[in-house]
Amino acid sequence: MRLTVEALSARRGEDLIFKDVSFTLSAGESLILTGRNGSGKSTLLRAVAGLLRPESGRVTWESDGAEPGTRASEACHYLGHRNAMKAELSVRENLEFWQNFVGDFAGGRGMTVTGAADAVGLSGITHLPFGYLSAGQQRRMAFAKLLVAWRPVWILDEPTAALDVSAESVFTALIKDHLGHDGIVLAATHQPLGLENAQELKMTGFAGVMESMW
Amino acid sequence: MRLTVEALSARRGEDLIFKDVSFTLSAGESLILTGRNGSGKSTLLRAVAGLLRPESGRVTWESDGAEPGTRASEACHYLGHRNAMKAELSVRENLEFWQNFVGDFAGGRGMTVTGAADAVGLSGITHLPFGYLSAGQQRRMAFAKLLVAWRPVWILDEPTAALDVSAESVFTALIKDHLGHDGIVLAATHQPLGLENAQELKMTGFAGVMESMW
Amino acid sequence: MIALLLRDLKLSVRAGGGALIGVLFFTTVVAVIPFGVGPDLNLLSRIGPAIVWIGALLSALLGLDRMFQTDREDGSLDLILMQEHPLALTVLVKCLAHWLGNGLPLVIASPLLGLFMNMDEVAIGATMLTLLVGTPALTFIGAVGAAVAVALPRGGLLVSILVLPLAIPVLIFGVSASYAAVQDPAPFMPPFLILVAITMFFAVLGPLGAALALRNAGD
Amino acid sequence: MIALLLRDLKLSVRAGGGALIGVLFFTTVVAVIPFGVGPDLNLLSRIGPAIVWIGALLSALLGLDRMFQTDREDGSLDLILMQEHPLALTVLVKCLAHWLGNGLPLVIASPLLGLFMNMDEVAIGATMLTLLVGTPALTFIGAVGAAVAVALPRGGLLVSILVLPLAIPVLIFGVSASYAAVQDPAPFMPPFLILVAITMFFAVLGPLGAALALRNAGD
Amino acid sequence: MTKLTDLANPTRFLGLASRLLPWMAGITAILFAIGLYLSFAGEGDYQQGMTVRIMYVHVPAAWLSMMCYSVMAASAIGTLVWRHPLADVSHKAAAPLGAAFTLIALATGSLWGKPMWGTWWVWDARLTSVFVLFLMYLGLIALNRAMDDPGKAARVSAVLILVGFVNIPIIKFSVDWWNTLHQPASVIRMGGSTIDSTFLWPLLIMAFAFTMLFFTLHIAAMRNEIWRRRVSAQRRMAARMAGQTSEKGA
Amino acid sequence: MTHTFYIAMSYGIAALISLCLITWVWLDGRARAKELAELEASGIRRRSAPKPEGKEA
Ligand code: HEM
Ligand SMILES: Nc1ncnc2c1ncn2[C@@H]1O[C@H](COP(=O)(O)OP(=O)(O)OP(=O)(O)O)[C@@H](O)[C@H]1O
Ligand SMILES: Nc1ncnc2c1ncn2[C@@H]1O[C@H](COP(=O)(O)OP(=O)(O)OP(=O)(O)O)[C@@H](O)[C@H]1O
Ligand SMILES: [Mg+2]
Ligand SMILES: [Mg+2]
Repeated sequence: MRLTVEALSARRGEDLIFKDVSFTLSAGESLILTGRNGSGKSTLLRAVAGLLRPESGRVTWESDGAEPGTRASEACHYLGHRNAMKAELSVRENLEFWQNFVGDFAGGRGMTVTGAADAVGLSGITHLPFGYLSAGQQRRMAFAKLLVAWRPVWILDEPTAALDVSAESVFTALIKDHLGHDGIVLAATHQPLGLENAQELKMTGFAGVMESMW
Repeated sequence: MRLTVEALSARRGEDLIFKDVSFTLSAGESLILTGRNGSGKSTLLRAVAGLLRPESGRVTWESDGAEPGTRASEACHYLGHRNAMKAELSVRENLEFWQNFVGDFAGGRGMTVTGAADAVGLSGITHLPFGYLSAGQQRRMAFAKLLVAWRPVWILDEPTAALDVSAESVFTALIKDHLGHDGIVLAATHQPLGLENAQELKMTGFAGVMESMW
Repeated sequence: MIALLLRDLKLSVRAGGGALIGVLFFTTVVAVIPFGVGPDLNLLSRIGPAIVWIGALLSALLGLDRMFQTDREDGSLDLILMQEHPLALTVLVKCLAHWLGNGLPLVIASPLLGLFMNMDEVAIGATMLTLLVGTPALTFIGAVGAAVAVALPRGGLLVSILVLPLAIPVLIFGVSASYAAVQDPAPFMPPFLILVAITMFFAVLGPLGAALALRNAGD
Repeated sequence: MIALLLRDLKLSVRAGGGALIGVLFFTTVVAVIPFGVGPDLNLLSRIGPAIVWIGALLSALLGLDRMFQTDREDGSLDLILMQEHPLALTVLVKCLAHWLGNGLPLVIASPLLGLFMNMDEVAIGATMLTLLVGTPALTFIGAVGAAVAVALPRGGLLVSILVLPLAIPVLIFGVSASYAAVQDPAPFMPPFLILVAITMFFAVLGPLGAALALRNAGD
Repeated sequence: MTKLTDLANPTRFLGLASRLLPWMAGITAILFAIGLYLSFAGEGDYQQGMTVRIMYVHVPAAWLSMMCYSVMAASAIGTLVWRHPLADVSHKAAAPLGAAFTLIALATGSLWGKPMWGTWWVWDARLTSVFVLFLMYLGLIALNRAMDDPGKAARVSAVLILVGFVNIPIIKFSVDWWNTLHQPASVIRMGGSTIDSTFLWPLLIMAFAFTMLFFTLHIAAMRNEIWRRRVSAQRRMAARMAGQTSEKGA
Repeated sequence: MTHTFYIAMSYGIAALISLCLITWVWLDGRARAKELAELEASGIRRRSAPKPEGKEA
């Protein structure tokens, strides 16, 4: 099981945000992106998740069981700045939808909805519409999405934003647990997540203008 | 100059979130709300800002120059979880709009747009559409809104969410500066803001169902 | 207030709404009609005013329901509510901006569409005049609906039920005034004056109602 | 996939009120026409199918441009794009949900409106049948527009204009099939079959085009 | 011999364009001179009178309006499949040209319609589908303006161009599929041209002249667009460099 | 109206639109060329462009 990123560069508007980023993550490994606001952490994560067309380079996923043609993004869970939940639907409806729609990846099993809500410490309020929850509760429920369907790679963009201190440690435990089960974690964060052995990549932002093209 | 909150209670759905909260803040004083996710910090802030009709109690604003009928909310700046900026407009357009629409409150002067952007450390990108900024840059620009028009009271809901470390200290300095100029700050936060002499109020969430009403 | 007007105008021009787009949409809608009805020029000119009015109603409705929704979603509404400006005035300004961005261009484009529909000069003039007077009423009515929609977490449905019935009288008097201008026995003035009255009525009631709904919407 | 279908249906019932607003608008449009045409029952029944079709077209367009926009705003679209389901299939399912929520109610309401327009049974039946077959094509065409709108930072209506032209053939054949059913010399089948063919054509092209646009819109 | 891949390099394209443009402009001018002379020298049609002369501008403009769209569709494929920047530039530059030629076809068509059919405009299939084409050009221009990431704008408009391509066969065959007032094809059709050669020659030369005009303008507009992008890239670069030095200085 | 009128109008409109188009393309090109020249003069140039001395960068 290996996520390989080779010579990735990406652009925003006409600016190159980063250039020639390469790394490899195997089962149980994690990489933390740090850097100032606007240094391109989210951009890199989106490029790895296949949501942003990179300017050059590629992202590949290899694993024993996987068919050769699998896009890397299919092996990934992505938790972005936005929660990807519908304010009009109840938390349970939201989680059930993602559970069914995303489905488990070969080689693992997701939790039940109740179990996942429990794991993030909010088992009592799955009947409320998602829009009624507080900012931190929404973030926690968005994280619960990662638990209901199994994916080897978690791509997390500031997972602990808006969380209280106890929830932060719950999240760290969940992430460690995922790593312990041969998961891979790629996270951008401003607050230390408290992972041991995590590699770190410091983003610096702006890597040039694409002027040579013209 | 005094912001007085008397016996405030507020409800979400049919649950009372807090009951009989009272405090008084005079010029230069600050109050920090802490508490777990969903404990009612945002609810209290919205009630004080006049955005949520409280179940009981009231919020008043007194000051030498102010006319007697002034609603407390008119003396307040509110920075909520959402940034109140339009993704389609450039940062400058956004800030200029709030500067003109909100206007200065009697007794103070706001900064220029350029000055405010500079103060939050992002003077170079006011021409970009707000939607293009990174999460942290957006939050910073939302904070710059507080600077372009003067208000004695700042109501801040997790102002430092998504910020990098250097920006956090910039924010703390700005808040201290506001307090130093006889401002009042009421903030909810999970990360210590580093203010000396700040009062602290710990929210606990759920204060009972409105049974007595029936 | 002028800042708000300008901002909303800018947004409606930028956000793909606004002048050119609304008009293009309106044009396309009107262009589609002859396909349905067939190239019978006489018939076209007879149903012309009704079609132009329906096109205008549709274009006016597009996006109207989201008048406050976008402001709420990004948090701007909170700040707008906190200011000392009377809220009804703020709503009035927002309505004005919406009408300037979406309604007025339709009024200006209507003569061209009248030509497409083979209408004569009097009918075109009358339709344009009634549109000028009537479309603001649609905006004001829509504003109430939009404000209510903001208050209800799942309110969309209710709003349309609330708003469309109110819009029907506007449509009816607008269309009948346009027809009265060309058809001999019917006098133009009575329906036209009623239309003016409706618009003035809603110019007051709309912002007040919307402001009331917004104040009570708070969460 | 079924999960997606159910979710979108739920959302359209709960939030925007797809079903009812479309039907209400449709009714309004149809209710206004008699004003233009006057109480000439013959003429009414003659233009009936055309008017019902136009009303359906306009109602189908309401809200179609935001088909992917809401998913993008809350981040759901990102996750949808990442899955292994072929994207075109996902779009197809979303179209289906949209049609069930917005198109089907129109089809069901059309007989009532046919009665308003004084149409006879055959005409009503034919119109309903053509609507049933033709409205999905409108949804598929709209999906392309909606997908492109997602890419626009300032998206929106612009797109409906780009795709509305493509809807014109649907309208033409829908209306002409409805007429052919009642007018003697013209055979019903050829235009009806063309309509079927158009729908099937767009059922393929629409989702493929939309998927292509979504993949390329990424930011 | 220059290969296609060389051509596709912007710098090389600019070099080629600057060498070709004077020649093409000259040829266009000559062709227009001959064409205009022939079209006024010839006599009128027995049926349509002198107004047949309108044909010499109407028909070439109408053809061009469709050909321009086809060029854009080909470039759109280039954008989506090979992701080549020159393809982006090509369809962006062509849209205003297409709009202009379509406008000419519409205007001359109506001016011909008034004396021939007695009305400026009817909503028949041919006229409407051309009108739709005009709207699509306008929409594509607006789309390109509405987006500020040129790469994304190009990909998105490429998708729309390809989807909108269904309109081209509709325009071409509308006169055959629906019976309309408009003339059926008589020059370009299966089984040879049915038009009299006194009209055919001026028409063909005018068509050739219009085509050359289109290509000249297209290449010039592409060159302008490349320059525009070069300027904006260099400006950005300069702004960033200035920002970096001031940051270091502070 | 005479046929000559329609013919004149057709040729006139076609000429007008074509001329507008040609002037627009031409003026646009001149403006861009000027901008490029200005940038060049202020010492900003493409990294991949040849140096003034003719040496490859
Ligand atoms: C605004 C109105 C009109 C529009 C939009 C229009 C459009 C077109 C188009 C797109 C073509 C090219 C068709 C092809 O290549 O198959 C064309 C060709 C032609 N048009 Fe028109 N037309 C209009 C009015 C007229 C009128 C009034 C006449 C004459 C009575 C006319 C006569 C012709 C002729 C003779 C051809 C050449 C057909 C051929 O040889 O292929 N058009 N027109
Ligand atoms: N169209 C554009 N033109 C120029 N710059 C852009 C454009 N769009 C985005 N950017 C810039 O690209 C960068 C993207 O940053 P990104 O969102 O990846 O930052 P981040 O590291 O995630 O920051 P944060 O910690 O604030 O989330 C920002 O500096 C932003 O201003
Ligand atoms: N309609 C409702 N019915 C019941 N409970 C509700 C309703 N709406 C909101 N709530 C609850 O009210 C509380 C509101 O919390 P609030 O947003 O004030 O929390 P917070 O302290 O700001 O939390 P955070 O730190 O996560 O921002 C939450 O627990 C939420 O679940
Ligand atoms: Mg980020
Ligand atoms: Mg909160």
